[in-house]
Amino acid sequence: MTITEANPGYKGYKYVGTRLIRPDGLEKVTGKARFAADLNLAGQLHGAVVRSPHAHARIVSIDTSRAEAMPGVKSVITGDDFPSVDPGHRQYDMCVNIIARDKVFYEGHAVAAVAASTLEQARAAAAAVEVEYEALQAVLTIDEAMADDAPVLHSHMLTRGAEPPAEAPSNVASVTRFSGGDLEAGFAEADFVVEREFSTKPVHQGYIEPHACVADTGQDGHTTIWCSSQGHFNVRSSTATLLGWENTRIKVVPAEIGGGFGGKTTIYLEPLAAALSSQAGRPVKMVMTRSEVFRATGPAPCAKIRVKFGARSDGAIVAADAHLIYSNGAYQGAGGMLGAMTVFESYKIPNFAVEALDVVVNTARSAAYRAPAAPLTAFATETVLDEIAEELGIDAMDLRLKNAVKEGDPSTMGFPLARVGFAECLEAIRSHPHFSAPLGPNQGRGLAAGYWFNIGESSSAIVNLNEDGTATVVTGSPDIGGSRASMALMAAEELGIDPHDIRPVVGDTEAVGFTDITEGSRATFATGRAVVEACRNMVIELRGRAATMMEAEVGDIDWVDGHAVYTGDGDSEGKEPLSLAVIAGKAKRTGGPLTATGSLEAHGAGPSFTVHLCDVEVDPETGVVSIVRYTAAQDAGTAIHPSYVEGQIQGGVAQGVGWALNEEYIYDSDGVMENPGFLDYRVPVASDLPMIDAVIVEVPNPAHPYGVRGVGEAGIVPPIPAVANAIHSATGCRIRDLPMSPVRVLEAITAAGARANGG
Amino acid sequence: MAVRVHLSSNLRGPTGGVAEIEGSGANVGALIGDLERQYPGLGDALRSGVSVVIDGLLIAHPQYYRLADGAQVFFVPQSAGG
Amino acid sequence: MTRVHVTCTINGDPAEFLCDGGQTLLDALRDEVGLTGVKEGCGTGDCGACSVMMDGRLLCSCLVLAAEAEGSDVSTVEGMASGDELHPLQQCFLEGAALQCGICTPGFLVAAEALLERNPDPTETEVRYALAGNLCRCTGYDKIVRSVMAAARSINAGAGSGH
Amino acid sequence: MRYESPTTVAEAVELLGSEPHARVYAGATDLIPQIRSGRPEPTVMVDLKHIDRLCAITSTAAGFTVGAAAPTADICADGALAAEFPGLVEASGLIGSDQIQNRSSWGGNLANASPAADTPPSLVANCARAVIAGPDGERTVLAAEVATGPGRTSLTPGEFIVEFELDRPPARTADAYLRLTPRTEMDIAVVGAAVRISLDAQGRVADAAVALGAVAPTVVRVADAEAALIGREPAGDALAAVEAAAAAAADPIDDKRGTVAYRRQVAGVLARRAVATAAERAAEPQRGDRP
Repeated sequence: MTITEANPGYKGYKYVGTRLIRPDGLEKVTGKARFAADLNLAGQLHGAVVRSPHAHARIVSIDTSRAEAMPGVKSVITGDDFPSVDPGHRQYDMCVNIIARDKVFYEGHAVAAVAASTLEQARAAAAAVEVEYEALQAVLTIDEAMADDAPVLHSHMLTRGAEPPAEAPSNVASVTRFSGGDLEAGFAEADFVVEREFSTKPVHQGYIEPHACVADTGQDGHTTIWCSSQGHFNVRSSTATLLGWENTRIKVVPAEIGGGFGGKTTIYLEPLAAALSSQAGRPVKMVMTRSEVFRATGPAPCAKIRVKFGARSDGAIVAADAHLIYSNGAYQGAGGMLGAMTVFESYKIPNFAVEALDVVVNTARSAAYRAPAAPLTAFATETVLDEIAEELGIDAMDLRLKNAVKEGDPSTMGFPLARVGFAECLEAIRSHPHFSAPLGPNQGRGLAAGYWFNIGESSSAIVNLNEDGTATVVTGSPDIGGSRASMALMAAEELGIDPHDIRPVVGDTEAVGFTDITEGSRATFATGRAVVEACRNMVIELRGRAATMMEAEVGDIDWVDGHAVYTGDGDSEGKEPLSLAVIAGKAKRTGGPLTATGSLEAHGAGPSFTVHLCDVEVDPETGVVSIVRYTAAQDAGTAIHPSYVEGQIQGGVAQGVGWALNEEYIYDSDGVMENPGFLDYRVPVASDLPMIDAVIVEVPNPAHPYGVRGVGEAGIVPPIPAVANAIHSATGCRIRDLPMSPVRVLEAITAAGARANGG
Repeated sequence: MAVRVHLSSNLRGPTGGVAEIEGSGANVGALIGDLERQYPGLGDALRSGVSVVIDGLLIAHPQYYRLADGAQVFFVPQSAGG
Repeated sequence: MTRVHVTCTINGDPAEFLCDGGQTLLDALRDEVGLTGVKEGCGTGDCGACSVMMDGRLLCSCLVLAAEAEGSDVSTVEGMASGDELHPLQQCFLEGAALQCGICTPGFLVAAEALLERNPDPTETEVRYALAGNLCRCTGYDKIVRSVMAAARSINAGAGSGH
Repeated sequence: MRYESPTTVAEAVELLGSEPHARVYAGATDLIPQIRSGRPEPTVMVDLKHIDRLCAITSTAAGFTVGAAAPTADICADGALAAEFPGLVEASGLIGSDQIQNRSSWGGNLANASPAADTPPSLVANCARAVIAGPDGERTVLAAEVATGPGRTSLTPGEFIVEFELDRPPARTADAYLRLTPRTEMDIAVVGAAVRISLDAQGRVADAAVALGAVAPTVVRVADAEAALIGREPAGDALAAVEAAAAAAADPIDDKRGTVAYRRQVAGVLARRAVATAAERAAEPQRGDRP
């Protein structure tokens, strides 16, 4: 189902908006696609990582002699094999996260690595590396981190943004404050004020492909790394930083990526593999086990959130105050900052204040996860809005429509919003049959909205025309959700040739210009713009070649539907339209190969709004929640490939539902993760979900030639509050702590029953 | 170029809480230099981790972005994504 | 270390490989035979990415010792298409956009094929439960389930017209 | 590590007795992950799945004999078994995914001695017997006597379960199994409840077995629930009594999968529901026709 705003250009598109079979699909359904762990090089060694059994400890000594003497072992490295890094360095956290130096900060923290002829030998040698630790008290929760007598993880950590400036180190990495209007006056104006607290647990991105790479250092020191990442240029620079190498000493070749969701925007193994390969003079392959993925790679931050809203009896939100504390794991992170930027962003609130803290604890360093921080702030805001609607007797949809931000309204950060499609998404849900469908016994319905700002950043593209009239489009964006298909469609639209005649590929760091990470829902927006620019440059070239062939002036040649068309006033004899294929076939005779580039820093990423509607059924005796119906409307700007827009929405919903109901990191009292596997870290399985009706709303982004807004992230924002509001609708219970597992839901139902009986 | 500068509320320390100020510069880098002269400390605050929004366009790395006379420049924290 | 010599049939062809006694069928298929379409997502039988058929049974190859394959008939995603012609499931996955990153796709295809052999006309619920052993983190399963049902229809229509 | 696939029980006994670190290899759905996670590797894996007796499902006049290594997928596909023991077959169908079902077995599920295993409560409720082979020959014990604690069994070194014997149930008898998991599939029971009910001609409970899983180190028979049912209609107060008795009999722990309070409360709920389902099934007309 697609709802399109009146947009004169849209209907004119020939290829944009069609459901092309993805160009990389055939390899993926036949098992031929090469993911990172699928590459094997001749003479390759296997690496294994020595990981800390302690959540917090000082490394007293590391003795690698026994490991080095073991059969098959070619290289053993520790933090001492890498250049020292200053805490003030921009990438300090990443560097010491990849291999610990003086201290370990979480169970699973890498302290050494081994390369040996076989994986079994490498693992055996890793087990033989003797590390002496002085165990320190582990700080596992936000409350523990902020206690007055809390052990300080990082002696250099002074709270950024503190007023007055912090003088003593603490576990609070930063403070962010936003405000607008007059909070006190706003609350004074309110007829109803509600204040609530929320808490969540760390969750993992849960990509099915574990991190993997192969590094091969040649005799000249030049190193090639094949790996799965969301950004191979970032892998190159990060690896170089850690090793103290020049960037250009490394080439990174992107393998197919088996899911990332933000978790593969940072790196873990590549510098270790490069260092081992450099020492051993052999290629080194490293693949994480699932347990390593859970214990040592990026969970999303967890948070404690307190929000206070004031509303007038007519439903206008007049004041809001939020206090957010995000735990980012062992190093500073941006959870709180991003939470502060999203908590009130969906609604026009004249008087507001946000204070957000980012704290560190002895758990794995958090990484980005799809709309980082926003699902948690939405959990708070959207469930409290539901309560306000209930209290004031206003329909939850009407309350949101009344307060929804629109073009020109000030963002939390002050600037006026460009054209956004929030109201359109709300209306799309209101007019959907789901909105008024009857509910069965023990069922409830929840509504929630979400917002994500999306980013632009740098992208590069190259278009090469082949002599048969087909095109190769090379970009630097790893394809994490079908972006090659959308690149082919945009290029086809620009060049006027069939998208099947376009082969989109992801180039390595030496084959295409610098391109930032595929993150922030930016690939189709920013890299798409680079492709469009490259194609437009190609069309200029094609017109010139056609002018040569027609003996005409280039200004008299237009590009129409894949053909150079003479439009001049002169004699049109011998100036019949020339197809791209004909021009490409004669390229040698008209000036040489046809190639064009597009490189840009993409400004104007447009935010994506989304509104979800969820029906649940709750077993009142066991607390088990079943998702029985789900509809999600999201503003895609323009859907270049509707199937993959729907896929992004549906995937976001599934992840959000998992986060809402059952996903959580469980630690024992020493900070050891108790559920580092897919059996007890419960991502939703097929039978846990219904069909997810994805409604694409299209309010074009003026900053993109086809109106694209990124769609990758916003979909994960509303599910948690949508589920929470649906559980309330079914049971009367408000649950404000994640996950809303059967245990927690039954506790709430039982407590409510006791209150009812007692009263 | 004389422009109107809007600071997101987390960036107003050096201005003593003032949200809207005047500045000038041919591009955003020059503007930041001018603002630093007016409000010591503000330059540092605006040089890292900060994006601007001009005419509705979010610009992540704005140093050389050219300013038109009378432009409205909003300094905001840099966003990220997953 | 003495390696075990295994003789079996893989995707219809006679095959031989050497493996260690403790090596799993997953590792042997990937590292000894070169069938890297079989993926490891967890190594504990919880994600289904390594699904293969062995003697007519759908298995997680990470939970099977390679030595056990002696004399058996193994099939993987690499054997699904016949020549140039994709299996209807593969075709429907492509047309239905049932894959995003694609790492889970081989396991889903093999498991779905096993399902349709057992139950040629499954309901949505039957598809969801039959594929519950295969994790997908990208798609929310919607398009996978639809594509499996579309493939069932396509196969049944083909069977009807052919006879 | 060596892999052996004997074809007779005697050969398997011989192989298991030949080396101290020999291990039984059946479905291996727990064994292989354990080895991968660093547990010591056995020196020899003795695959029992090539022994016909261990994989056979046989119906006799007296009842059923089910090989200890018969895949639960085969058990679920056996219509005759499902007709007589619907609950036990349901429990068998809940272990992991279809992929796991092609490997998992009653023998493995019981000998693994996980308190949360799905089939042991139903085996206990149906008074299944386990035939065990070992260096001293074969012996037969109640399935209830095999697991003695988490990961511990009464099997002595070199012994393994060959098959299970189930007596054909009397008339108007049926069983049921319910379990609670946060996910619909691919999960470990937080609580499991198996019930077998025999009704008399008047629809009152003549015999009852109520067994709980995942709420104690081993399967718990809830004698008070059984007593509360005998002689009464399986409804109303009797069901309430079952719920209370099951909750009281549960002796669970707090762990990553659930809390003590939750497991107690839900043990009662599931026991009550399982009694209702088993009784409904027992009252089905076709079950009254039996001799």
